[in-house]
Amino acid sequence: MAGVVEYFDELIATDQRVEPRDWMPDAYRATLIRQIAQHAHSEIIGMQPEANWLTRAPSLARKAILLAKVQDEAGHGLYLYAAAETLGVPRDELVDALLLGRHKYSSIFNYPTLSWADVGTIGWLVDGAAIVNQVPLTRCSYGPYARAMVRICKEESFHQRQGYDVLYTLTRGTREQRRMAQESVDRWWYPSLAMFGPPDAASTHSEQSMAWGIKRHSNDDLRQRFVDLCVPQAEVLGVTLPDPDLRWNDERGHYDFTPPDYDELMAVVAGDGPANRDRMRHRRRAHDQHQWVRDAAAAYAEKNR
Amino acid sequence: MAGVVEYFDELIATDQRVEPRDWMPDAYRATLIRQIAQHAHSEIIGMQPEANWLTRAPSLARKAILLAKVQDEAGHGLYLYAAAETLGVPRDELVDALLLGRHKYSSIFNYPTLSWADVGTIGWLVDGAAIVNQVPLTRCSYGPYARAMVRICKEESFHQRQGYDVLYTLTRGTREQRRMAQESVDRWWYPSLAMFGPPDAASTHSEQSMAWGIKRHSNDDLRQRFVDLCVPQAEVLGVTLPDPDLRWNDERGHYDFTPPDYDELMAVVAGDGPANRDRMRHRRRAHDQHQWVRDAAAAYAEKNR
Amino acid sequence: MTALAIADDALIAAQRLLAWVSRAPTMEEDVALANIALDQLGVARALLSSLGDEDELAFHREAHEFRNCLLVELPDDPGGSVWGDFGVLTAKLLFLAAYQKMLYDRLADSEPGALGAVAAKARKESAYHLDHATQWTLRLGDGTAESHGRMQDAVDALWPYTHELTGLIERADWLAIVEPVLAKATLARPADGWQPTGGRVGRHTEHLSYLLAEMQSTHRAHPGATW
Amino acid sequence: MTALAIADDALIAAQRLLAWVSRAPTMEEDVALANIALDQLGVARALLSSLGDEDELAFHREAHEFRNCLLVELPDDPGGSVWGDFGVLTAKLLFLAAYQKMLYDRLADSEPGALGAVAAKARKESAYHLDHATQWTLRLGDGTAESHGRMQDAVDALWPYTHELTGLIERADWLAIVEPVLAKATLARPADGWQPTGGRVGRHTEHLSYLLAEMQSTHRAHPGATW
Repeated sequence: MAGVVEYFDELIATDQRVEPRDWMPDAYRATLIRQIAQHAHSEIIGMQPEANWLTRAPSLARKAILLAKVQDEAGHGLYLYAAAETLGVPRDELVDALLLGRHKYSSIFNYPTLSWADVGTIGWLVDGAAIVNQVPLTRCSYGPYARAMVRICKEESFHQRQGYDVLYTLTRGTREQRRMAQESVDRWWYPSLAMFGPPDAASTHSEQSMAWGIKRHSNDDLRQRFVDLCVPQAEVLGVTLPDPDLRWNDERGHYDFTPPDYDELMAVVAGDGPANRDRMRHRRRAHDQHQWVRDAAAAYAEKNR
Repeated sequence: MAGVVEYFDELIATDQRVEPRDWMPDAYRATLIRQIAQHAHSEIIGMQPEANWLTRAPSLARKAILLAKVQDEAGHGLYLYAAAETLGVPRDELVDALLLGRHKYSSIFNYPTLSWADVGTIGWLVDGAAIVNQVPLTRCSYGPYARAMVRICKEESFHQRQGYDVLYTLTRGTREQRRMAQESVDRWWYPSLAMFGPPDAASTHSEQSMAWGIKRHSNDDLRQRFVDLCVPQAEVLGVTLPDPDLRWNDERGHYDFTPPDYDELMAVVAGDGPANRDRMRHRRRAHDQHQWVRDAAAAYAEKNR
Repeated sequence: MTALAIADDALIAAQRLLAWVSRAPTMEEDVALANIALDQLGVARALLSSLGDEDELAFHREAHEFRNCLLVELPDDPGGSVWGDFGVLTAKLLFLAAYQKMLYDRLADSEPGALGAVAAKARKESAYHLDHATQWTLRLGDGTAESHGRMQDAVDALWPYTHELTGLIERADWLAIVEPVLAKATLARPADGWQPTGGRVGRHTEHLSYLLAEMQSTHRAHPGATW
Repeated sequence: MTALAIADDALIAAQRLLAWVSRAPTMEEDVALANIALDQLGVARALLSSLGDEDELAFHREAHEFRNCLLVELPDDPGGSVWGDFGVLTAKLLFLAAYQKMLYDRLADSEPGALGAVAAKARKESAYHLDHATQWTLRLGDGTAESHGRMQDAVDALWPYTHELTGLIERADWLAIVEPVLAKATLARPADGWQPTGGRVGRHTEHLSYLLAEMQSTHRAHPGATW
């Protein structure tokens, strides 16, 4: 036993990858399961806000791009559940934990998509924030998760450019398209900042995750990195980020900005965002009303073994 | 018994009204029940094709007019079921006969409404044909039916003018509105002619109904009357009735016209019109899925007697 | 509380209600719901006409320009089918009519001009709507076990959205109408928790834009046409 | 059989299919249905582009200008909800894919130019769609009693609309693909009776205009805009 513990510690200390066959501390395993599952759930729930505009995309080209993107999200969910399964929990159990409300998913998906511009803004800001959060995870100490993140980050970065392109087209469009783009950015800016979680001072779990090489940067550091990336992009787009106190701080070498309303974040996490109930009802309905289909597939497979 | 039979014969012979309290032959009663119920069913099923445009009416004024019209149809259904009930059959039984397919309704409602112009055309042609069919029924020998028809014909004639007005506005509108009006009239003309039933030579039931003062004119006479009414109206509207052989016959003092395709009529009556299945599924669903509501109302009424 | 918000409440409520016509639990209810929809449509038209061209306002605004409360835009079936749940319909109508009745009473007594005149007529109509919804709430709440459960589910699901029904109206006054109805119907009065808002500033649910896409489709397909 | 009809079949089929994404019975099926929808959309775009401006054709025609067969426009749920019945989806896809596969095979071999090139690519995709639909038909038809019943209902309800799937294709050839699948799935092959048509001449069901109102809403709300 001593050997495996030392081997694990050695892997962590030398920034190598822990693999499914390796011994790992129970808390490390539990932390990873929680985090990977939450990430998988987010991909699956995250299909909904964008799928909301699939039937109404304003051009066939954009419809195809959006469809491929939502499909990628389902694919990411599948990789991530597979990564979580390497830790010994079957997907069904994880899905049940989501449906029963025992697991969370990213709170950003509890905001509604109210215009076509939201498809652009989600790509630009939400996928942008996800990438900032996730790129460090490509070096996560758990091998299967790190490898899944390499592929996912590549695709997310593609989605982010597509979203930016949607907004870019809108901001060069008619007066009403420009209004739509700005109004969308106004709604999504603070929820996107909130994607990095509570401020470091209030963040639980972080220290141990850092030590284990699961987390690499603090919430506030990542949030700052995101703001610094967005400001020049917003300038090129020609949209105003809805923060009157957003300005360059020469001393810090970063932009100063107003942090998101963490009380709002906590309310959304707790279930009281604008769309929590809709998202969960949708997911449960997709699952529940197709029990007969899954039963049929199982019965057929059984007959034809 | 001889007295009541003579009284009945006397009423018929002198064109007076038979009332619910009066003795009447079983066949007279059965014929009336069938006819009044079919008429009631037609009002109820007839809500569907027009209700199909309620959510999409192109102006609020037209939306309100259409809504009031569809409401009137429900009202007509209720009067007519009440008239049928005076003959001793409760409404529930009649409704069941409709839902189980034992009773028919007017085949005209088995055609779909494919454009807003159909709301106009149904008013003009379908309600127009209904009025030609029904005005003689205001003198029907059965009192409750005759009185219901007085009220219904008054409202139908109002609906007919509204439909004509919808088309009149379209034919004075944009090129696309004019096309829409013409295309709609093209689709509804022959089905409207078919509303008068099979040609006299092939019509069953007619002779006895005539003798009893239930029916006053032959199918072909009424059809001719309808055509004679429509032709000048179509000219004012500026739509072409889709019959190359339609022309004035000086000798007959009527318009010659191509009769409808009675094979098609028979197919639609038999269940194979474009929308028979949709109409019946809609009606059954409205009924079946609200059983719980009717049960609740009954249970509450029972508790609060 | 602007005239536009009052008009939009009525317009969107009418649009949801009229989707029931030909689908109601009884034929009498087809007539009644058409009637209530006509009343709502009448208020919407009168107020929109006082603000501009009624059709321009109804058919050429985007979702973010509508000022209706969220309650009226919610589907009667959460699955988005036109085949709604009659319990949801009833609970929405009860909550809305109680609010509209009080609002119109107040406006009829205080507002000169178009708004006051519309309200004076509409208060009577709302009293009928409230009575109709009350009767159904009692029947469903105190009917069968199934209807009780369905009605309670509807009340629970919609309750959060009633917090937006304020403005000129005090919630306490609204509760004074609604709570006794729920009690008499043997329904539990839900706890106050989540209080979604946004309708009055044009921040709606995802449902409104679908409703508008359908409602506006014929009008918009024919730019510049007269109907 | 015009290129426009082929394009419209694919476009309307894609529009129905993509409404399933995020609602499928399994996550794998979300991926698969998105894939099939993307294939259909790809064919539609390639053909519409060969006929004119793809967006002009997709977003500015009225229902009567569409030439798709009735089968593809039918809702996956007869109640009009976006929450469809998976049996209906499966039967529609089986019937359509069998037809499209044969059609594309034939066009790939006979047509020069855009149509032939599109068909050469699409025949492989259709083969996959057909296989996918076949697998589900077997699972549902020969799965549980419930799934068998639902699948049979779907097959029965849709069968009349398959008579319109002709033109370049002989029905006997289509039957030669479909009948063995039904048989293997223990499903009864419905009798041929009612044979609704009209799609190819623009005479559709009442369902198409609703589908188009939604599909075209964003595009039409912004005349002259670029996306």
